[in-house]
Amino acid sequence: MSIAILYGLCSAVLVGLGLFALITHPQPLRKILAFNLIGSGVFLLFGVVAHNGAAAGFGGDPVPQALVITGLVVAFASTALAVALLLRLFQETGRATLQSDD
Amino acid sequence: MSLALDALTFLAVAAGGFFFLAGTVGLLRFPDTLSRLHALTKADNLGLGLIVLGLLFQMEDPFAALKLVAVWLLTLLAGGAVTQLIAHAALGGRSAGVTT
Amino acid sequence: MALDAVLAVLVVGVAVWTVAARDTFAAVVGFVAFGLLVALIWVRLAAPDVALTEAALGSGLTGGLLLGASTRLGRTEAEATGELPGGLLQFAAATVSVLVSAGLIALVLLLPEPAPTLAPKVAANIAATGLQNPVTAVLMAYRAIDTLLEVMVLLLALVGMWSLAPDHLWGGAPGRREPADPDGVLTFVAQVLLPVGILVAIHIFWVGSVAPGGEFQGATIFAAMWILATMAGLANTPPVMRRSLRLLLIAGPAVFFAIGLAGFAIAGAFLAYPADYAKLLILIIEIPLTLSIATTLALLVAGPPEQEPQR
Amino acid sequence: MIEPLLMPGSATAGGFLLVLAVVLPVLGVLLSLALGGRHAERIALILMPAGLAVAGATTAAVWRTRAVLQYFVGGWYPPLGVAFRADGLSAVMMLVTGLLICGIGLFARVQFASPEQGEGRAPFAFWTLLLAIWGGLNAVFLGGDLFNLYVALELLTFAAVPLVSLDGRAETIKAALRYLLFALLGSILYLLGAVLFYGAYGALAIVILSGRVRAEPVAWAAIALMTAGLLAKAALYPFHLWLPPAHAGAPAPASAILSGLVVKAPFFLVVRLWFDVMPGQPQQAAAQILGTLGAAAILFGSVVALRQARLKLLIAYSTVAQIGYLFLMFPLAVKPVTGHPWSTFAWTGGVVQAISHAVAKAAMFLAAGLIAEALGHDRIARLAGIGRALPVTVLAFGLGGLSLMGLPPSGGFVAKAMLLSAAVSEGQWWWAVVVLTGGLLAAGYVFLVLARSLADPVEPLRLSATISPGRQAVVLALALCAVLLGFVPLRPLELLQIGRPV
Repeated sequence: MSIAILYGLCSAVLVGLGLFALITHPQPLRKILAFNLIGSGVFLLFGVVAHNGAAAGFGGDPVPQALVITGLVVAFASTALAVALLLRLFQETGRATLQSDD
Repeated sequence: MSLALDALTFLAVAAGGFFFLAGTVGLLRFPDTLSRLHALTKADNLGLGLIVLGLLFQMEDPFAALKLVAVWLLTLLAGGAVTQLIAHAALGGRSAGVTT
Repeated sequence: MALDAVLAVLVVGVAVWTVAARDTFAAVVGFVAFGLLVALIWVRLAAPDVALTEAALGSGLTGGLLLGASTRLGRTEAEATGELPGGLLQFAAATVSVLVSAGLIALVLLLPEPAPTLAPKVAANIAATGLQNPVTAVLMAYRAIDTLLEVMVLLLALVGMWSLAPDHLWGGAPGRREPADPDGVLTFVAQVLLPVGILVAIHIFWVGSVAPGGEFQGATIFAAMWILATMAGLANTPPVMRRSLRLLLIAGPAVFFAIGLAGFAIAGAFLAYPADYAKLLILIIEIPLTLSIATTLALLVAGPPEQEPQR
Repeated sequence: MIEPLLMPGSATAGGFLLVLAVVLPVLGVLLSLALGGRHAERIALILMPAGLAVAGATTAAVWRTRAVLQYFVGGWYPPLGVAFRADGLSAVMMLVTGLLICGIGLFARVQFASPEQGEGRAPFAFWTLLLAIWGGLNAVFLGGDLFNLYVALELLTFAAVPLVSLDGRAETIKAALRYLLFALLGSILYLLGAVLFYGAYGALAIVILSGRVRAEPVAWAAIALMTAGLLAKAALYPFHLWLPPAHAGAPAPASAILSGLVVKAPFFLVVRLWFDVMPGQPQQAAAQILGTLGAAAILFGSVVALRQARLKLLIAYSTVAQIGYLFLMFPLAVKPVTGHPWSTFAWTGGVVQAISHAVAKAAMFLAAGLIAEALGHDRIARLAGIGRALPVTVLAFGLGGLSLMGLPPSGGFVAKAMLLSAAVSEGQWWWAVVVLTGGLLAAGYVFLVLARSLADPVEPLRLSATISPGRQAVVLALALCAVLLGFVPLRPLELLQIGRPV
């Protein structure tokens, strides 16, 4: 088994794990955390693809690697906005839940 | 010459590993926060210091060696500061060498 | 290979722990550890640029952000565990997740051999960019439009976050004002670490054209230093309506656009660089871009305006 | 650097228009941020006609040359670089977007008027985000690269979510958070599909992929994951949960943009994926699933809309239903009995539905906003008398309603008639039943509102605000556009087929 396949398996497990957490955790903060786990899994798959594509003297295909950097920055922005919404919701209602109260 | 250096590296890294082990045991076994912190910082500072020392013998580039020492110093700073903050929190704001 | 197996097991183990932990704060701590381990994976996958970004941004700043949020939410998080879904939903979720994982595993095994790659094309054209780091070449030349739009995404996240402020606080400074404590430990750390951190940030940014590093990684470290300074009470965040702050935020993308549009005239296409000046132009873009990204990242951690504006 | 085999023709004349379409709004965002205060509004109002002109010029160029307009950013050719491409479909969507943004912008001038001094939070955010949405939409319509499209989608999400919570009430913040979580899940699934494509075929450019994609599991999985992610963003049943509170809670101009335009972007990308990336492998079974979800959305959304007590929620649920119609296009067009998918009635019908719903729904949300402003509430049970107080607004609401019901003359009629005739000619009569039932239900909720509005009030109506005729005129103009779309000829349109192999 090559290390690319090993980490490919790892990434598949992370996506599944994050998906499970996203569905089952009731707290929004845990959902945000779960989203970050899925994100890590998906980015790792980019890494695996990049590693498979090592050529021309590069240890990995630089294109997917660069895409991951863009993706990480976007994921951070998403997390920051979600956390800000969550904290504002908590300030307004004293609770941090997505359950509808109507 | 290189054999002697390798031996030195081996000794220092092994000793560093031992301190890490001891610190971890202390962290798990000691009864209260303060003594746990004590165990932890000793392990970190001494253990990491010895490992860095061991690795220094293998360095050919002095700039890289400098980076290694910097890593150790930064860890000392971070470890020390975090320990202070945790101790402060553990004592519930009473004095732990921190004035607030 | 043995190291990789241990690393993979560790990463999955820590991930399971962050999902299973009852306490949200503990889960977030787990996530930070997870991020650092994933950064190691990136090193193993021969992607040091990504490893730096993951460690600084994915684990560091994101972790800090989530830690702050979980502290603020405090007890309500524990109370919310009472809303755990029923067994049936849990079972269904587990089934879906296992199926997705299994499917992805199959797809990973099915990936073609030899893998298609753009590495040779990147290498063949890199001379025209004047850069030596291929990842930077992709980010700043081949796919510069992605990078430009991504910086806009960051800015929009900031505008969106600011728009959450209550009306009476608009114009105030983001986040809470931390009291200065001249004798505090944090102050001491900040004073020692700031110059070191800034040096490291400049170094990482500067080597980005030839070695792993670049504007995003450098900017993240800059942002971390700024956050440290505000945490220690050494500095306050600037009020959101301050003109100099606004200019700092847009400087990077504005210069990027300016040089990109100039490309129409001097290199025949939007975001194209004439070969002789490519490296210089990219550097001219990267310096303000790093500052803008750093400012945006730091303010994204600080949150919406929470301090009364000074009138 | 150049791949002549894959890229027929380099940057076409007029290709710079595509760059302008994306760059103008985005530069506007930067300027607004830098200058702040009242300038945000001015910049938006100045850029609106300019952007509309660019969209018009693009459409004209595509029509005149009968060919795809393309631009290689940075002079780098795919697969290394990123291309912008405008075919007939992109041009039409851009044009509609430009028109709507202008209309909504004119309408919003009163609601989001900048303060004389300093900077108001809501006006600053609204005008900046409006421009950002415009840039994001254009980037989606013109994107030729799956990852570039991901960034464009994110741009759109980050501009759209804060619009929902612009009034700062707790329930709208909750709606925004729920919207964001759905959208993020959608993005990450999309990205997962994109990396599978790259891993299997070594490219992200749609043009290149369409030549390399084969019928094999990795391609199916990638398309399935991306489609699922896009459905979450498009709020197709059963992913619709986030939409009603978000679209109903946002300020009226924001609701009009979100319901009219923003949910169309993920739909547009599903069309791109199914008809451009996978041209050789239409999956009839999978298309039936999409159609079934669409049918469920039509029936569920319409029934729930009938039971709403608040006008804006009713309109929001009707969006859930109308999104359903868009997806009827897939089972009817992916594998037609004769001809190409895009020469079918269903394909044109789906696109006309997207356009006419955008215009009609924008008019209806703006009308509802005016009604709510005048009355101080939007309870349907207490609308009596508003028909006399705001006749133009209620007329606009009714004209928009024609499109939802599918009655002539309206764009909705054209769209639904084409879907009906496609259902018959493809031998899939069950979709015809759904279209007709949906039309009846829509008639139910539109007449419900109209009947209440035109009823005589028990006590004299006291308006909490006066509504300027200008704003009512804008709403009526949009509604009339929806009516005008009813004069689109009932046949596959040539413009929509430009850029596709004949």
